[in-house]
This record gives sequence, structure tokens and C-alpha cells, in this order.
Amino acid sequence: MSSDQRDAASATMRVLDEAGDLADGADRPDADGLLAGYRQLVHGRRLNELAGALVRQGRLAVYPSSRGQEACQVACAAALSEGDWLFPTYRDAVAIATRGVDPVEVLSMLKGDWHCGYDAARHRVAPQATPLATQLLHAVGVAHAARLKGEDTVVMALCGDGATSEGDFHEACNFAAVFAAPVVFFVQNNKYAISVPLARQSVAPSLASKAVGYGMPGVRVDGNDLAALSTVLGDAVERGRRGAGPTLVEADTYRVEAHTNADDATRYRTADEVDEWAGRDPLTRVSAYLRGVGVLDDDIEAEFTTDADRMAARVREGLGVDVAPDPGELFAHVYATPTQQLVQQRAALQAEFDVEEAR
Amino acid sequence: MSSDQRDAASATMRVLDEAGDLADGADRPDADGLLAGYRQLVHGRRLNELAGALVRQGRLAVYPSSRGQEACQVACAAALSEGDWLFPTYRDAVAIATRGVDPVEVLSMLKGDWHCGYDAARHRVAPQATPLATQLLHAVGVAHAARLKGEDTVVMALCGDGATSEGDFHEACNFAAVFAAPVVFFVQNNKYAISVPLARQSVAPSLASKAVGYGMPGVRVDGNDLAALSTVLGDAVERGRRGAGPTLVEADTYRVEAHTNADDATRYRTADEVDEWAGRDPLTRVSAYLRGVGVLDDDIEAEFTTDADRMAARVREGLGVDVAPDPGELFAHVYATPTQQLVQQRAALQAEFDVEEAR
Amino acid sequence: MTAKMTMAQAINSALRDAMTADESVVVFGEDVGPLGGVFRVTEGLTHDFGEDRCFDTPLAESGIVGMAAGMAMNGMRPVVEMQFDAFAYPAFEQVVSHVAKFGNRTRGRLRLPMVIRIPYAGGIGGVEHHCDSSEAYYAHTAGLTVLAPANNTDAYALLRAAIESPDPVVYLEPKRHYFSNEAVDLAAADSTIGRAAVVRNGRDATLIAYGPSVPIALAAAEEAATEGRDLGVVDLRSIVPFDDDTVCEQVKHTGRAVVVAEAPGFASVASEIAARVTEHCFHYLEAPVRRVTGFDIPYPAPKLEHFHLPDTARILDAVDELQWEDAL
Amino acid sequence: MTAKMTMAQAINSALRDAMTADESVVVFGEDVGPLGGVFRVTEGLTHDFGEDRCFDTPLAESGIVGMAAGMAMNGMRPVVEMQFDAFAYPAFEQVVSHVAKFGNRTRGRLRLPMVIRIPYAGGIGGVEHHCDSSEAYYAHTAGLTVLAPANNTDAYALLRAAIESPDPVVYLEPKRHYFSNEAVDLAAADSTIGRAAVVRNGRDATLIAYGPSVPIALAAAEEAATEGRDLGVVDLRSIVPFDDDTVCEQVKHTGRAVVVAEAPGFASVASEIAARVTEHCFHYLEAPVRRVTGFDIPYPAPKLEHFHLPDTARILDAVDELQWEDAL
Ligand SMILES: Cc1ncc(C[n+]2csc(CCOP(=O)(O)OP(=O)(O)O)c2C)c(N)n1
Ligand SMILES: Cc1ncc(C[n+]2csc(CCOP(=O)(O)OP(=O)(O)O)c2C)c(N)n1
Ligand SMILES: [Mg+2]
Ligand SMILES: [Mg+2]
Repeated sequence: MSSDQRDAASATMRVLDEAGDLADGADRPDADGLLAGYRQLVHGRRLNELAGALVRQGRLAVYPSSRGQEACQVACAAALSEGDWLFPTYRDAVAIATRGVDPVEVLSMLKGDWHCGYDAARHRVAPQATPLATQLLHAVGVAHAARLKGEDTVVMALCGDGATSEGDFHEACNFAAVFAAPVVFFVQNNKYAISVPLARQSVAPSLASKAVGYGMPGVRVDGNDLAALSTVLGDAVERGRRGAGPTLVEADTYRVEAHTNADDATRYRTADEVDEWAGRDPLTRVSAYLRGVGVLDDDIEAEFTTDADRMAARVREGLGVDVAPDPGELFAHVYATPTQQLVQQRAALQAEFDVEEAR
Repeated sequence: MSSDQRDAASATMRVLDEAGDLADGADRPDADGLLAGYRQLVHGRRLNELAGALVRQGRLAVYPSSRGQEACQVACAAALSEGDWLFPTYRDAVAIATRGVDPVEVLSMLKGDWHCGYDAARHRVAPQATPLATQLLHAVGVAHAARLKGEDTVVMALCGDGATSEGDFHEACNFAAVFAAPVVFFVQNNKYAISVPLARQSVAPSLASKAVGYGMPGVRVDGNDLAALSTVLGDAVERGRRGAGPTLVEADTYRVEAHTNADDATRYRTADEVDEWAGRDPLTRVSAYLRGVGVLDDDIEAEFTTDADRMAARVREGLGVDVAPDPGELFAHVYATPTQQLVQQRAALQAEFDVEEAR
Repeated sequence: MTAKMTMAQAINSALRDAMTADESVVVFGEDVGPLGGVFRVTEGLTHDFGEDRCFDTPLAESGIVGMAAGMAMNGMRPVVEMQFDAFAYPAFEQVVSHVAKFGNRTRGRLRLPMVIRIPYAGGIGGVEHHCDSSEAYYAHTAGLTVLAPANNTDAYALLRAAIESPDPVVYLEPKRHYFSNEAVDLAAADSTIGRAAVVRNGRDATLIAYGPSVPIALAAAEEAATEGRDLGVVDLRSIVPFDDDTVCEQVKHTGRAVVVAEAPGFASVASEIAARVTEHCFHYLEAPVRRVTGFDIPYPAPKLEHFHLPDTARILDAVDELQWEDAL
Repeated sequence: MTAKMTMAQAINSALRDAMTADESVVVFGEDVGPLGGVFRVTEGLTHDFGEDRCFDTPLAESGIVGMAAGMAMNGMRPVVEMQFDAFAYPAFEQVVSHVAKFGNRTRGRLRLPMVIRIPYAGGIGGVEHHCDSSEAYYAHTAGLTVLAPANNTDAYALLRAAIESPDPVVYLEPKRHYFSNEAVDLAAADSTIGRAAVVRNGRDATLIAYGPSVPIALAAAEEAATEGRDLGVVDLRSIVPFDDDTVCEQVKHTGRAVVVAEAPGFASVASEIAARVTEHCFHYLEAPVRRVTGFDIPYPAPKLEHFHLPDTARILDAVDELQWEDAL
């Protein structure tokens, strides 16, 4: 690896600037593709807003919002083909929905119904990982297995800036590099791990620069620039697909809301800082560009909004249906066939109900 | 960090070449210092040979030899002041002895007497770590505590090429960098982790290049060149001492013997490869240079050898003394004060002896 | 001087008082600095004691515990927070292979006086990985002291004792009680490590519990009383070392015992209690010691957790099964 | 077709036969490739099946187990080796939070058919970290199957069953028996997961053991016979799931039981056995179930391990204490 390549890991790749103008030296993005992406951004934003509202109304217990990060969410899902895999975290509901999983199923976890509400195998979307960085290793395993089987699957593995400090991040990057596994490690550097700012996480020139130590390419990209993200992630996926191994992509973005609704972000950051980033909204940038090139107008914008509202209404309704939890499920999935002990425990629990009913 | 600094992490720093001539552009090493180092090399080599012999004679259970790595062993210990700390692995007996710990105490662990035979606190030498990379975090803790207490302690933390793959290596480097802790991470890249060659461990341009991702300097040095090692490690220690934070140093060296006596290295590497490295012996290089500049002659060489023989005789004798193990020790150190349960268990064990004696 | 405070505040007070009393006490972990911890247990410590005494680390639990071990080697008394029980697992290697064994390894020359605080167990409707009862892993590991307070006074006193202990302590904070208000007399609080408390005397049977299960055991005893059965309750407080004397005295007295604990029962602390009580009190027992524990399943999703957790009904059912007919 | 082989060879045969029978079986870990593992258990596999089927990884246990989990998600059946028991701890997070829970998390849609092989327990004079008995950590973790063979036939058959299982299995190989030669009939070997074996019938008391403790229990029974006491021995083979039926049938028959295990006793599998046997057989028991286990200490240095490990004398002492006077 040349020092040029290594410096690339600290410069930030950009296609559109904050005003929606083409950045210096950037190629014009494909407007139709970008319009499709914009539609997904509108949907993603709507989903974030809806989930926030549902939390306030007590219909969801908690929601870690990706507001401000929607460009990352949309781009990483859109970069994948059907046979590829996505490994999301708790913050990546929008990416999962963009991949085509029903948001009702995605959010049902936060209703408290079960640990994962969608069919991870069918969608090739792993359950949203809570223990940080641990899922990156599974991503490597899925990718390596695909290679052994001769499939051209690529795996998109997501994590945050905080998660890069975990040992599993290191082991995953290293395994992927050594086995040339087709994984894209996509770090959404949103500047905070709950309350802990990036400076407490790393003093490296960039998170992408960590790629150097694994012998893989590292790229830093403007995380609020859908066009840049699409290019960078598209290239990385293509690289994996052709057998050239993993890539580490760092998106420079910002968590506009608190960690979750339960968090109080005013304790550790200023309103000014938040405002500054809110001004770099990933949606306005794309819409400004698309309007500028004449591909987006008020009618289309209204259509996207109506679509998104319809999606929101459907999700709200879907989440409104409360199914009584089945206690038998506690024991049903622990092993493929419940052990004798679990059968007995299930019977004991059932007996409690029978007694209650008899009362 | 500039790309120059990063490239430094892949170039290999050298002062003396394999023939013992001054390397291109290198400064002349201090001959007296080098002579003192040579004496320690002779001792270190002797200790490796002795331990190997003791294993063959059944007096030690096992010995992981640092033959071929003696320059690393000597240089890392010699770089430290009295108040500094050394965190060695199972392979670093020679470094520990160089630091001044009685080799009898060091090797007693391998006799099976106890897990650590020397007074770790008094010598400021941690017990030899077996679980790979785990001790690097302790090193960071010792260093950070020293900084908080206003002491100018530096900590030398050793590990092998294989250990750099562990999550704890990553966490330790990152913690040290973020807290600017005075730690020198000294990786003896001896090309193998038991049977696994470096290529299976990492595809990075060098192990020192991992420093980039932590935001600390990384230096690669010829690990069979005592003069180069002394300079590089001396600089790194000085950097830590003045509060400038940690450094990652990779020594390019080779494990000339098998992993331990229990290992059969012919299963995974060729005799040619071993021979090639045996030809780069760290001792001959220094002696050639010192003879060339007229500081070393046969008399001094003979004196060193006699000294080393005397040390070996003393160690052999010291290890010959067998103290009957005291079963009470099983319970004595688990807690500062044994729990009621341990007191009972000790009594039960004692009762077994009493019964046996009564028989 | 009694004051009303929550358990989070009682623990905060213990940290403050320990930091004031001893300069070598330092607090660190994830979000424990300016934020004051996700449960606000370390609230204000950075502000009041400075960044060197209470600080955030990079996000890595093995790193936190390993660094703490090193700081303890060098004369400090670190108190680290694992953000939730299940997030302590990445540190397991450090805890088991080093923290627990260092004093023994060095024949007592390098003991590690450190405390690992773990917000612990369930009952808060948390998503997966936020409700594990992990005490068995630690209790089985020789060299660790394992404490689990059940009330605010003990939470204060046991943490002070833990910080003063020359040995490493795993300190399990029943997170569902963090915000329960209780009158506490900090000055009078003195829990000794290794000493159980008889929190209710009873003649008919003994409930043995610790941490979050103690209030449930007490409630069950309350309920049993209305049905004419007189149950005693022992609060272990200290899982390791274990207070055989107090527990066995009660069990011998009543001849019947039920162990209550949230963790899955298999190879658990509850198993240990049942086994050792039986060993020590066999001829006093009118019935086998019963265990009321969580099922042998991963902690369930929020809407199902009430099926899993021991409650008063389940405890009283177990009491009913203690072969009272034999007593007639 | 009986053949003499060591346990290492029996396990090697199981791996070979499984790899031959099922293309999706892959073997990886530290030094398992060209070297054939530090105990030579994977000897020749890379040579015979190729680099893709048996390979070395970078040195990182969490990485190994985590990657295996991912490969299992994608249709393979990984069998990974942890080099020694204590070196599995860095993978604990992966094992507990993912491997054990993935099938449950996904309501069975993504089960992880994988095997974690662990050379296990002591008796080999190994230095620290090479002799841990870590079964309690796994047995307490719901979702794992935990197996511990005691002889070469079971070592073969149980590993075959483990690899075929749809659930993740922790497979504990008693390393002190790796090189014990025994006649094995591989074709006839059929151990079912969850089934204990009565390896010796006895009238007076039942010894319950697993893994490396079974031969010791058998030796103790042998010795007792010369003194006129008839001891039965049950070999659990499968710690989870636990075979209550077989164990309890024996204990009810003899009315007395001793559990033998190398691990420290506190909150251990031995505790579980004692507790559950007592629960199920209380009225048949003439004496409390005794546990003969390792002490509650870190595994000792080589010269001291014989003090720590259960031996026949200690087992027979425990048998002597089973209140035979009551039987008179
Ligand atoms: C192993 C582990 N430790 C701690 C936590 C608790 N926790 C949940 S989210 C979080 C912060 C993560 O920050 P980052 O990786 O930057 O992702 P973000 O939330 O910003 O998307 C923490 C500490 C966890 N989930 N897993
Ligand atoms: C956590 C852990 N995993 C596995 C081992 C077993 N083991 C001992 S030494 C070794 C190889 C280490 O290689 P390296 O770090 O290069 O050091 P070297 O032995 O070459 O000095 C292995 C795998 C261990 N000691 N600790
Ligand atoms: Mg973040
Ligand atoms: Mg090496």
C-alpha cells in the first residue's frame, strides 16, 4: 500500500457540498439514481420521525434514532444485491427498511414482542446487534462461507465510532483481511458513543486510517452526502464481489438526536454543535442538487411525502395490533428440540396458568 | 501524522548490517554501551542454552526459548530505569534476567513450583503472561496510574506477532494512545505463532503500521541489531517519559528454535529458512563490529563467557534445590484472608495427610 | 441521620465518600464521566473530583477491566462500571484469568483491590442483553468476592466495604431498584463482607435470597403470613464468601427452605445454596430444598419477562410443596 | 471392527468421518492446520481435505468463535478448536451472547450448528491457564449443549452427534486422556446426546461423574469392591441436556450418592447434580449427596495439582461419610 492510499484514509470524499453544489473535481452523479435515493431518504426520515412519535406515545419502549444519518442508512442498503447480507446495529432500522424488510417487523422488537421481529435468514439481514462490534465477526463468517461455497455474496457490516474501540472490531477487520473476505466495514462516525465524544474514542487521524494496520483500503466519506456514499460503498461492494477483499469505510456524520429517547444529550454537548450539524442535513443537500438539475420539483416531492405518510400510517396500524405473548415461546426456540428439562419447566409454567384460571 | 511518519512504520531501522558493518547513513553506536550490551547478549544466550539443557535433563518441564531474539531481550530491559515496569511474556525470561531478576526465580515457574517465582512488585516486572496480549492492558493501567500520581514511570510491554491479532492488543494500544500513557509496545515479530506464519496473522505492510490506526508512532527495527534496538527503544522510552505518549515498536526477528521443546517445528517450516536466520545471529553481528573498532578481543570474550558459565552453574545449582511443596499454599493466597470455606477445605486436606501419616 | 434516597444515590454516596476518604480511589468506564452513567450512579463525580478521578474510557470492556487491574497493581483502587450485565462478558478473560487470580499468582505480592460494578438482573423491561443475571459466572470463579445488595443501606455499606477490600470484588447492583426511594442512615450502615442478614424471622420455613429477589421473598413471606404460614427470609448480601452459619442456623430452625433467585437455575448460585444447605442440614430437613429460579432460557423479551421471573405466587407454590403433610 | 487407538485419534476419526460425510463441515482454529493441533487431534486434515476445509486462523479466540457463528449462519458446520480451556475465555462474549442465543433470538430461523472443541481440565502438570475445568460457565448458559466424553468410544460417537446437532455444542475433551490407548469399535459407537451411561452397576452407593473424573470414579469403585462395598458409577457424558432418569434411577436404587468432578465446587455442575438429585430422590436418600470436587482455588502449579484433584482416596472418604451407621 502506498502512502497515497493511506492518506486517502484521512481525506474526506465528497460529491455534493452542503449547499447541494457539485464538489470540486467530483463527477456528476446519476440524477435518476439519486432521485430514487432521495425517495428513500424521505422514507427513512419519516420512519425516524414516526418511531420517535411512537415512543412518546408509549407504543415503543425505546428508539435509537438515525436522524441525520439517513444518507448512510440508505446508501449502505442500496449498495447491496439481493443475495448479499446486511449486518445492522440497533441504530440501523432505516437501513433494514431500505433493504425491504417491513418496518412493522423491524420495530416490533422495540415493542417488546421478541428479540428480532423479522426473518433474518430470508431477508439476509442479521438481527440488529446490541453487543457492540460482535456482529462484525459474524459478517466475516458469512462472507468467508460464501467464498468457500463459490458464491459471490458481499456482506455489509455496520458499526459506530464507539464500536471501533472494541476488540471484536479489530479481530473482524483482521480476519477479513487475512481471508480476503468480501466484507464492507461501514463505520458511521456520528461523533458520539452515547455521551462519549470521538476524542475519547480515538486519537487517530481518522477511523478509516485503521485500515492501514489490517492491510485493507480505508476510505473516509462525507456521511451526509448520499452521492458520495453511493460511489464509495458501491466501489467497496464491487471490490468484495470480485474477490479483492474487504474495505473499511468511515462516514463522517452526526447523531442529531440523543442516543435514544432515554438519553439527555444536553448533559454532554452544546445546542450550537447540534444546530451546526442539523444545517448539514443529508436530505436538503440532495433535494437542492436535484432541483438544480431539474429532476425534482414540488409535485415529485409531494408524491414522495404522500408515499412516506402512507408507509407511516401502515406501520402505525401494524404496530397497533397487539398479539398476546405466548409463554410457550419461552421454551420453544432455545434448542431445536426442547430438552426434557425445558419441557418440564414449560409444563410447570402452564400449570400456574391452569391454577389461575381455575380460581 | 504525515505520510512520511507512516512510511517509517514499514521501513526497517538498522544500525549494523549482518556482517557487523555500519549500515548506510547510520550513526556510530557508542562502543562502550554496545560492549556492555554484548556481555548481556552472551549471558542471555547462555541462559537460553542452559534452560534448553535443563529441559532435556527433565529438570524443567518446558522452555520457550528466545534464541535468536536475544538482542530484543537485552535491549528492551536495558532501555528501562529502575522505577520503570516490564511486562513480559512466557518467552521473555532473558529480558527479565537482564532486568536483574535472579534467573533461578524466573525459571522456578517452569519447575512447577508456583505460577510466578519472583517478586513482581519489588522488581517491577509483572508475572510472565501466558494469555496472549492480556498483559498489555495491565501495562497501560500501570502507566496511567503512574501519570495520575505524577510519577515519570515508563512501561515496556512485550508481545509476539501472533498476539497482535488478539482484541486485547487493540484495546491496549487504543487506551494508551487516548490517555497518552507512557507505554512502549514492543512486538517481537519472530515470524511464527507456534506453527502459524506471519502471513496468516496479518496482511498489513508491517505490524508497526498498526500504530497509524491508534494515532501513535510506529517504528520497525531490525530485531537482530542490538544497536538499532537500543536507539529505537531508548527513544520510545524517552518519549513516554516526557509525556508524549505511547509508541509501537516492531522488531523484525526470528524464533530460531521450536515454539517450546514440546513443539516440532519441522512440521511447518524448512531447515533452509531456519539456517538463513541462524546466519543473522544477533551476537556475531555485535562482536564483529566491536572487534572491528577494537573494543572487543579474545580476552574480553573469554571473560564474558566465563562470567556466563558461572551464572549458569549458579542457576543450575539453585534450581537443583527441591523444596517440598506446601499444600497450605493452595489456600493461602486466593484471598488476602482465606474465606471460611477455604479454611475448611484446608483443614479437610490436612486431615487426609493426618490419616495417611497415622497409617 | 436518616435521609430518603434512591439506591442509585446511595451508591453515588458510597463512591463519593470513598473518593473523599482515599485519594487512590478512581472511577471509570463508559459514560460515567460528564453524563454520570446511564443510571446516573456516578452523577457529579467528574465535576466534583475532577477528570483524573472519574473519567470516560474508550468503549471496550476488556480494556476497562484490564486497565483497572494495572492501576490496582500500581497502588490505586479502581472502581469500574460495566454498563449492563451482558456487556461485562467481553471482559470475562480479564476477570477470570487475571483479576481473580493475580493475588494468588504472585503469592499475595500483587493483590488487586478493585471493584467491578455491574448493573444487574431484570425486571425493567429491557431489550436483550440488558437483563442478565450473571452471578454464577463470577461466584464459580475462585478469587473473586461477589456481593449483591438488596436494599439501599446495604448498597452503600457493601460498596464501601468492597472498595476497602484488598481483594477484587464483583458488585452486583439490582438495577430494578436503582430508583426505589428508601430512608437510609448512611452513618449507621455497616455491612461486613461475608455476613448474611436475617431480614425476617420465621418459624415454618426459610426463604434464602439475594439482590433483587430479596424484596420478592419478603413480599411472599408477608403474603404467607396472611395465610397463617410463618416464613423467615435470609438476605445473603455476600454470595462469595458465603455465610453458612447464618443460613444454616435458620434452616435448622425451620426444617424447610426455598432458594429464590432470578438467574436460570442450572449450575447456578441457587444450586450451590441448595446443595450446601442440604449437606449441612440434612437431618433437619423435612423436605428437599426447593429452588425458585428463572427458567433455563435466555432472558426473554420485555412482554414475556413476567413469565420468567420468580414472583410471590411461584415462591408460595414452592413453599406449599415442602411436604407439610409429613408435619401433621 | 475394533481397533486400538488413542482418544486424540478417536476424535480425529470423528472429524474425518464427519468431513467425509458432509461437505459443509469445516475445521479451524489456532495451529490446527499443517501442525495438526498442539495435541495432534487435527493431524492430517489439511493435507487430506485441503486448506478450505481445515485451516489456521489469526490468533484470536473471539474471532474464531464469531467467525464460526457467521459461517454457521451461512450453511456451514464449523468445528473450532480452542487451544486450551483457559484460552476460550476471550470468546466468552461470543459464546454467551450469540452462540447460545442465536437460535432463540431468531425464533429458530437462524440456528447455529457448530461445535466448540475444548481440550479440557487438568492432570497433565501444565502451567497456569492450561488446566481449567470450565464446564460450569457453559452449563449455566442456556442454549448450549455441553458434552464431556470419558472414553474413546464416546469421544468418537459424541463428537459425531455434536457435529450433526442443529444446536451449538461445547465439546470438552479431557486432555489427560488424549494419549490413552483403548480398543474402540467406531462402527458400533452410538452415543446419543442427553443420555448418561451406567458404566458400573452397584448396590450400595452411586458415584456420578463425567469426563476425566469417570476413570477415577471407576477406580474408586474397584477399590471399594475389595473392601466389600459395591459402588455403581454413572458417566453423564452429556452435562446439558442432563439425563435425570438414568441418574435418579441409580440413586433411588442405592440411596446414597457421591458426585465427582475436578472443577472448583462452588456454584458448579457438581452443585447442580447434588441439588437436583436431592430434589428428585429426597425420600430415597439415606445421607446427603456428597461432592468430591476441586477446591475453590485457582488451578494449582504442577507440583501441587495432586493435592487439588479428586482421587480415589478422597472419593472413598466421601463414601465412608454417607452415614452407613444409619443403615445398620
Ligand atoms: C459490548 C457493549 N458494551 C456496551 C454497550 C452499551 N452501549 C450501547 S450503544 C453504546 C454506544 C455506541 O456508540 P457507537 O458505536 O458510536 O454507535 P452509535 O450509538 O453512536 O450509533 C453503548 C456504550 C453495548 N451495547 N455493547
Ligand atoms: C489467549 C491465548 N490463546 C492461545 C494461547 C496459546 N498459545 C501460546 S503461545 C501461542 C503463540 C503465540 O505467538 P506469538 O504471539 O507470535 O509469540 P511467540 O510465541 O512467537 O513469542 C499460542 C497460540 C495463549 N497462550 N493465549
Ligand atoms: Mg457513535
Ligand atoms: Mg511469534
